[in-house]
Amino acid sequence: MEIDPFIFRLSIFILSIFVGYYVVWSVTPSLHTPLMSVTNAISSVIVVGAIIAALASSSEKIFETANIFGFLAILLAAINIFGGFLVTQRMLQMYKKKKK
Amino acid sequence: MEIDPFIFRLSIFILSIFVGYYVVWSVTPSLHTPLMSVTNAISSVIVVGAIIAALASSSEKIFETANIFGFLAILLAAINIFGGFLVTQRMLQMYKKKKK
Amino acid sequence: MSANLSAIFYLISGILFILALRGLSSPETSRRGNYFGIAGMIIAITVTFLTVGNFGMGFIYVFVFLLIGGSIGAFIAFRIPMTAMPELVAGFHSLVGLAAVFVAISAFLRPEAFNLGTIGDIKLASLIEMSIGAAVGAITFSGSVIAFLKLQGLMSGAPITFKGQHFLNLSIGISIIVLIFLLCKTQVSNYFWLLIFISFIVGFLLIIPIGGADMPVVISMLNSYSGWAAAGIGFTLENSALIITGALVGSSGAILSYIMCKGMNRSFFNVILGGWGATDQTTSKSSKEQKPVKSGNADDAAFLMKNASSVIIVPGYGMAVAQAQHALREMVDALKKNGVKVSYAIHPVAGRMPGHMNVLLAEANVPYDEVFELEEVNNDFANCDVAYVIGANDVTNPVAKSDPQSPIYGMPVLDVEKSKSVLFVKRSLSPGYAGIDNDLFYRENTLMLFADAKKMTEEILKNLD
Amino acid sequence: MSANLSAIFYLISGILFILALRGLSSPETSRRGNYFGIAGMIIAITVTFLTVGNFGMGFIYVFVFLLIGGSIGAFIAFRIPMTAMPELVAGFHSLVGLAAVFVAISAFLRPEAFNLGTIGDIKLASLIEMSIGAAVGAITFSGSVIAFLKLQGLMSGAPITFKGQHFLNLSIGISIIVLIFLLCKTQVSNYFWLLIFISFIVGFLLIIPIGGADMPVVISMLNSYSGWAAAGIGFTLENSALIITGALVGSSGAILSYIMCKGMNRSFFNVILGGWGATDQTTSKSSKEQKPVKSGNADDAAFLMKNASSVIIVPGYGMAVAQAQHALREMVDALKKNGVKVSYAIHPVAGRMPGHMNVLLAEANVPYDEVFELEEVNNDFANCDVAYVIGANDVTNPVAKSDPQSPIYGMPVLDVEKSKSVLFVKRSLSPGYAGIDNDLFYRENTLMLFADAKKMTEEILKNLD
Ligand SMILES: NC(=O)c1ccc[n+]([C@@H]2O[C@H](COP(=O)([O-])OP(=O)(O)OC[C@H]3O[C@@H](n4cnc5c(N)ncnc54)[C@H](OP(=O)(O)O)[C@@H]3O)[C@@H](O)[C@H]2O)c1
Ligand SMILES: NC(=O)c1ccc[n+]([C@@H]2O[C@H](COP(=O)([O-])OP(=O)(O)OC[C@H]3O[C@@H](n4cnc5c(N)ncnc54)[C@H](OP(=O)(O)O)[C@@H]3O)[C@@H](O)[C@H]2O)c1
Repeated sequence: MEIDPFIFRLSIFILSIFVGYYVVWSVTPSLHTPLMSVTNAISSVIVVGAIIAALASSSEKIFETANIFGFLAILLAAINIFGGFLVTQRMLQMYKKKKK
Repeated sequence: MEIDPFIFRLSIFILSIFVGYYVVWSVTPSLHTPLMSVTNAISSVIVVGAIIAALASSSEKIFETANIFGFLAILLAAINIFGGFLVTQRMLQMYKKKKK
Repeated sequence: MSANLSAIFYLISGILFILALRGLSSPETSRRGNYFGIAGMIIAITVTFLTVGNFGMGFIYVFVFLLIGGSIGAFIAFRIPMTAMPELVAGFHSLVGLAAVFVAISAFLRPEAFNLGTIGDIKLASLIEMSIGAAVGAITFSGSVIAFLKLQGLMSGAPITFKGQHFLNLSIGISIIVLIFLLCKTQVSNYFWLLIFISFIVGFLLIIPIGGADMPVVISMLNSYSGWAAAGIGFTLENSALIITGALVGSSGAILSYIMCKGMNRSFFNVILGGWGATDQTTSKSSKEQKPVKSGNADDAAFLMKNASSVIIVPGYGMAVAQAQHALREMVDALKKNGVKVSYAIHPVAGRMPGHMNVLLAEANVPYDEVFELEEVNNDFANCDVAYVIGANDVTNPVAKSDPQSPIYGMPVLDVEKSKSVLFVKRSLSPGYAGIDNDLFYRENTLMLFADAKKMTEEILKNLD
Repeated sequence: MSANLSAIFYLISGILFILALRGLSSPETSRRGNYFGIAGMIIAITVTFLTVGNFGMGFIYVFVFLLIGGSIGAFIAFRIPMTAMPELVAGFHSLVGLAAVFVAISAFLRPEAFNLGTIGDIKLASLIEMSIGAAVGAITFSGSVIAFLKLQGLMSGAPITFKGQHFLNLSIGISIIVLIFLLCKTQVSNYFWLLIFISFIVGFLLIIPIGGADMPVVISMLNSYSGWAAAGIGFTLENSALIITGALVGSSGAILSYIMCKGMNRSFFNVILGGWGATDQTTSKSSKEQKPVKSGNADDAAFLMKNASSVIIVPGYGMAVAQAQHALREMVDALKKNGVKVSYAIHPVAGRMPGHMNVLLAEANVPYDEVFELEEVNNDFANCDVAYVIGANDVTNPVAKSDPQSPIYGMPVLDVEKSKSVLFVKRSLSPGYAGIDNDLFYRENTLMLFADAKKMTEEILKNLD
């Protein structure tokens, strides 16, 4: 009677699409540019895979081909993570209310 | 490295709360009464548990105590399911646009 | 049916339930939404049959019970008058609650059938989920029964309070937790029965101190509870359809309670701790009656409205009580034939339940695009000749805008006083739900029409021809 | 770290990402939202370290690479001018795409590390997910690079079309599917490399026929793709943070593309199949120039606005090109000191990217509660003395309301012509993005101010003192 974890992941995926749909539609239009940059940043959680790839060692050598691709992916993802969050922060910092 | 299915169910539960939050806020106020009756109807999916309870037979006898509770639960849930969906339908049928 | 396949179908059924609620975002899509809900339910039931796979006598009995219950439900659904929706919802809730209790009991008595272990050796997590499900279900049941009785008038709507109430509730609450703990430790079934029994009493005690008019908030709250109970049992049964639905229903009830409290300008705890509404209704009557009031009859009203170029109708709880919606529609039709522009203005908490007025107007065949919400219509009163306020009171009370001391201060209200003249149809000068006098009754441009809402509207109609 | 614990943390990190996007529903909550996002990322990375549990040399290298990448990212983030946001987003997308490809390659080369089987015997499902992730990632990469080059002006913005283009794309599409099929059947690695190579080419071929001005739609679309690629890899890695994020990003990109197409009144396919925009910009110029046009100078404009009681500013793409936002804010400050009521009106697709104008105005310290969206402000033009249209064109074009033949017919526009006088700051009579002549230039109540937006605004400012 065990259920395949894939089905659970599918459920999570589908429910997340619903959440994404609603969450994005509720973003105010004046923040659509920060939305683009922050989705950019969060989609770089792919760094998780990159770290696994970089640290996977079947042998003693650290820099096998698979690892090198992992390290390169870490580099790219890191640019995105830092760049994405920081540029978003910079933009959001600029949105100010009228001083009264 | 197997993940406990409970964690997946927890994920499903939490994501569903997000979905519920957004979906309910997007219901138009003029349909709040049908919303109450339809949530009534769908919360009767608990009938699923009632059916399992009713049909569970460790022995030959159909009507053991556990089964009886199952059958009673089926009865109650069925009132709710039919009653809830039909009264919702009846209400929704009444919402009409201006004839032009 | 394999566990994987049925899991997929339960997921589909959960998604169909989401789509059912999503449909309610507009009247056009709402009917399709309801069909999604029905489809989801059919899938869930069918899959359960196929998974259990026991097609003997028991199967036939299940069908019989489904049919009996279904017939009762269908009968109720077709016979219930639209004005009785709050009672109906309360009644149905009590059934869901009881069903949850019964399922929990079966699972406790026959854990093997649910894969939860064996009697006396039920998995800890399952036992906790099961007890919570049973307790919340029992509270939902007895609470809803009291709500139902209060709404039906079978029990006094007055809040029943006594000394030490909060202390009693607190100690019972603690005893429930202790019982669950003992049950998990010893697996002795008597603790389980005691738990259910005490939970029934809690539901009872929680609701009796709350005034009859506050019942809608209570019902939504119970709705929310029943959702969380269903989710709890969903974890026990490892069923995603139940988990998803539980979360949906739980959120829905919570949000509706929030909307109501917000619309009434009261905090949730103020409602739940009880004693408002019904008591005050009698207190504030005495001192005011001396102020001069202009009162008129159906003839005056008909004259005013016939010669108006635009009229806004403001229905309230009194319209529901008098069942005046059909008469009202006919009156509006007659006015329109006379070339008068008519629209309806609905306050978010007009009536006694969210969307109450909308359902009644829809029942009387009022097209929903003539019915406007507060924000859409509130600026139009300034350009309108007559506001016809039928059985509404609190939702027009300008004290909410002017007097910071008033209990409804800050609640949004309909600016009927801005229209050239205001007609108030009600039976007396007595206040509404909030128990506060309405200054508008004594204004220059107000004409009171003291009568039952339905009778008065019918008479006006006669005078219009 | 146990698999269960890390699964819970990945879930938390996914939820934090949801809250990050949720924060963007208002400027007040948006900064907190961004912190949620950062927290989610920190959790995901930390958990991954603890799960892998390899704290040797490799760990230090990982840190070094993270730091190098982070420094580059931070440097870019601080140096980039706000007007270059579209390019920046395109550039960052290309990196996500490439990272996805690299991860897929590693997983293919060392499947054991990811629990996917062994080389030459990778689980079928994983192989499919991996190939899809790699292919979509590669398309995202090369597509974003082209988009970046077109936006930067390093490559001609003109759509590059040739015969048989659609046929070529179709056959490549089919060959990708065939390759994935062969790969799954034989597990021969050359198919995998070929797949990635061809996908790079597809991204290239898909984007070159699209005009430079259509790039924002393309970027959003690629954003959506990169989300689905991330989700695909999330399935491979059995990681819920990635699955949740992928779904969020996928929806976000799709919705933004939809909003843009809707705002431009074009279908998504019309954009993707290419060749609009950039070409037409030159065609429709010729015949019109003979009509009489009233043109003025900074002095006239200053006089008009100083004596107005209310002014609405309508910024457009030209403001971004001229970087006129700071000058504009100063001009508005001067007007306010003169007692003029000023507000900003933003069309949903003003500029070249959703929210483009809002970011620029925010950069110039314009408070966001002085900035209004189309629906909020459109009725105010009728009561306004001067509409100051700075570098905007299409978003004011009344042909969208009057001429069913026009390509922008039906697109909502700002009713600037209803104000007493309209000032148009632009360098010539040439049309905007949509390539359609704007009738407003020739109207009685329009004054054209032919100049660069920034220079003109600065001159007006001088004349105001
Ligand atoms: N909608 C919700 O969800 C909800 C939930 C809970 C509480 N509430 C509360 O309910 C109130 C609703 O406001 P409301 O303006 O609709 O109602 P209201 O303020 O309660 O006033 C109803 C009025 O109708 C009159 N009435 C009763 N029966 C009548 C009949 N047969 N014919 C003519 N008039 C009749 C009553 O005056 P007479 O006795 O003089 O006739 C009463 O003043 C608000 O205070 C709101 O906070 C609403
Ligand atoms: N926002 C989005 O998401 C998005 C995405 C894709 C496409 N679009 C499209 O972009 C258009 C946006 O409308 P819009 O009104 O903002 O822009 P527009 O219609 O493209 O017009 C911009 C105007 O600015 C003028 N301009 C350019 N540089 C200037 C400078 N340095 N100083 C002064 N004026 C200058 C140009 O006229 P001169 O050459 O005569 O100076 C041009 O007519 C819409 O058609 C929309 O559909 C928007």
